[in-house]
Amino acid sequence: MNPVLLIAIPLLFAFLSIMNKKFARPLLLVALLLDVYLVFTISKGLYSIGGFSQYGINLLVDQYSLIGLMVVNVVFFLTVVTNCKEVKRLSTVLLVALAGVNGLLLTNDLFNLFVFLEIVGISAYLITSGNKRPLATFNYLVQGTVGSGLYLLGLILLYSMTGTLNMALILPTIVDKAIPLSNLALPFMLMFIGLGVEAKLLPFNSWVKGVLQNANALTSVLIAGVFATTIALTFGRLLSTVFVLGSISNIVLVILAVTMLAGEVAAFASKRIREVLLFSAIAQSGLIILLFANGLVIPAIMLIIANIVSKYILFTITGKMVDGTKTDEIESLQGVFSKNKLVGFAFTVASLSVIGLPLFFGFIVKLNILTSLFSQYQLFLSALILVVSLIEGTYFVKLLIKLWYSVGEVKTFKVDALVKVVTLIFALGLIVFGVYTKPLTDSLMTVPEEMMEAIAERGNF
Amino acid sequence: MIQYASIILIMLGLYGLLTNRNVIKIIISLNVFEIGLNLFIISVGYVDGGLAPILTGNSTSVLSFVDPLPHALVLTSIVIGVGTTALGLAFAKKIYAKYGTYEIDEMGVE
Amino acid sequence: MINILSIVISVLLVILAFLAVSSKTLSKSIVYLSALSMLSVLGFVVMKAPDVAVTEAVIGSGLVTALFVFTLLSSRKVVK
Amino acid sequence: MKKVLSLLVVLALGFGIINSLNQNSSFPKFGEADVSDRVSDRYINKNVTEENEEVIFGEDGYETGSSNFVTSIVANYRSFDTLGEVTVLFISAFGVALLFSKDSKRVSLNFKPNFMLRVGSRALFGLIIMTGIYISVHGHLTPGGGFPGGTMIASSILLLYLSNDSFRTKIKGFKLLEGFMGSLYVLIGVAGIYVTGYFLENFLDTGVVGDLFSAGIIPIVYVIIGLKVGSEIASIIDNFLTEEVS
Repeated sequence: MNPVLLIAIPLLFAFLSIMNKKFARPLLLVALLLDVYLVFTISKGLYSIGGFSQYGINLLVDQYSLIGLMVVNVVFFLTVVTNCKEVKRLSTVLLVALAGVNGLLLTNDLFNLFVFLEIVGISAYLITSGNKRPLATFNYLVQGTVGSGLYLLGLILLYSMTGTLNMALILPTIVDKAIPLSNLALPFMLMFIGLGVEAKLLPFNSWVKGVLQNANALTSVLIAGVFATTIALTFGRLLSTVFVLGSISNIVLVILAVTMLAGEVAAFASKRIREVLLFSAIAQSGLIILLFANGLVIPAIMLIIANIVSKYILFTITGKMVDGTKTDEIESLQGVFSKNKLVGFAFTVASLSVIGLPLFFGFIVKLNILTSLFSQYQLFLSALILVVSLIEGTYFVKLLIKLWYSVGEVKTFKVDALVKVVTLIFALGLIVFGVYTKPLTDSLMTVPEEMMEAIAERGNF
Repeated sequence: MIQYASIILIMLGLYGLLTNRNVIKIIISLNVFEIGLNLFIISVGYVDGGLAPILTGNSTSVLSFVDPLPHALVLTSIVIGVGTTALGLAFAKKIYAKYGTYEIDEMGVE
Repeated sequence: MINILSIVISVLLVILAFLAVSSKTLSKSIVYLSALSMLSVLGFVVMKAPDVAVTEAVIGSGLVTALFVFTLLSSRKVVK
Repeated sequence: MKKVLSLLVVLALGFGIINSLNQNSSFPKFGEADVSDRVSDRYINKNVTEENEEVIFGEDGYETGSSNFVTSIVANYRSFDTLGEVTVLFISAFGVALLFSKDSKRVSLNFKPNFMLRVGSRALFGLIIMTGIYISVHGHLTPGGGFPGGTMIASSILLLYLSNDSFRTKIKGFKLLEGFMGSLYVLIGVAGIYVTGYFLENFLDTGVVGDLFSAGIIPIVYVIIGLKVGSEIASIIDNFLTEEVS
């Protein structure tokens, strides 16, 4: 099957859905089902749009984008299914967002990436507009627009030097023309900042708090789970196959390290459960980009998968919990899980996996990260990750103890059976993969090679 | 010369974004930023003495044209700019309906 | 000739951008923005980009200004 | 204080960018871009697969028959970007409608339209809408194309708003047009897959460079874009001209 259908079908349905509002939600579900089906049937390769080989726009399907597509589409589908009530007025926006997310993962063209970045960005502004805080969303919009503007500036500088927009051709052209690294520092820095806004990296992430602080389950899972994963994967592809960091790599590392530390410290200090998860998410995305910047593609993808699964569980349950109890102060939520044992179990598994305790998938991921870093002699970074994990462990354990052990009266909340089933399956998945990881590591083995193959073949067929 | 002016325009837009505390003024600064960006993109493809990229009369493609690709990119970016501006203004109207002012400082702590 | 024109345009662009960003009244700011956009059309023409010039003239200068004015119009009503 | 600080930061940043561009040996100076070194060279020669050949006005048999190179890029070589861009405008228009509540009335303008305004705007309405259509249709021959053309069509509707106090566009009709045109664009793309194997491939005869009926699907796509952009912008304007009933 042609992977362009992954983008074309949601778009077609989005255009159809505005003709009659009644059909919007069924169309969304059909499009999601079709996309999930398509993801598992498309075959690898480079697909041209319009038939202009390397001179037009191409879509690249390799192991990397295939894994990303599977994870993102499945989680997107489950998010919509488990939050069916909130979806109603946003159906068209979600259809466009689905197309944008798939486009970001598939595209092999720098400017096309910018267009999809805008599509995803605008749908994100609209998805977060439901939280009745227009100022926060406005802030997000302004920062997102400036970010993508800076990305565009970097892109055009790169184009003027290399004469191409094809991602697979940039690196070979740089080598061919022998462009010195110092000349590339400015465009790459601009593009890094531009994507950093969306990827929640530190000096550029003041939008996150306002937007996600009061978000419901749908919004927070979409923004912190689906969109964050997509942006991280896109960023990862750029960092590993297009960017030559060279002289700016030190600045980049400092930004990322500060992002991680500040995120964890803020999470540690926070008294609201959603803020804790939010700052933890910021720190995690810093870590993911850090791994990509160091060329550790396989651990980064493992972390991304672990992240989206645990983020789905944590944010869904928190969203339902806050809806039911009308509060997100940790103090007043004491002991909620003693009445909702199943949900509490899933939440606990997810948070323990984030910390990286043995028996859970997170442990395998952290172990993998540390061994890779040690083999590169990156002692400073390994120490940083250990410190960060320690802080993370402290506040998550503190949070779990508060949520399990009741003092006095206990608030209750109701959860749909569907949500229970899905979160439990995901939690069990985290345990199963924590014990038996072989299929995943096997399928990840070939990722770095395949990523480089596209460059070696110079975008030809 | 226009290239330098366009970079100054981008910087002025950023300066406006940093200093202005009025929602509408922020969107205006955003527009200044985008105009600067568009001018810069076009300037990258300019060739001294090049023709506008349209084949007319008895001209052929051997003549030197300016680079048409940045023009196509700018067309896209202008339209995207209108989209975000319209959305930003819609949010501004929402903000006004909620707080009764465009000044962020007068809205109080959220 | 083109050289002098481009220098004049550049200087005017910077002046207008500064006025648009730093002017105290909103309506003046909007007018400066519209003028800036119109001037950038001239810049596009000087740089041999007729397609972009037409689009910017219609969309950037016309439509965006109209949207700004409509926003101001509707908010003035609420105050009264 | 904050202003001075921001000014300093911005000045430093701008100086840094200009300085590093000046020292950058690979970045072409203004006016010295080397087009033959870029992908655009292939676009100008209308041939991406084989060696460069001269393109002559008034002859046929080229990859795209559009005499406006920008149009051939927008609607053919990089048509996928354009689809994305139309989607951006679509989702913005939808979002603007989503943000404003359903119960709304028209913003009252502070003047009564007099005779001159009414007659003049009706005369202009026809002129502008014709210019808009002309520009959309001739996008592959002359500067302009779907985006300005569509916006002109939308602005002629704005004129009707100004002249007639009770005028209210039929949003439902615009929604239908918008959705229909968008679907048509995607379907043309999907048709490309089944006719030639590539999404958005130009599967019609490209014709003679410079003819009105040439360039295969480019004029069709551009007219679709024009109508879609027009209806989207008209609905944005309509939403901006309504205010919430409190």
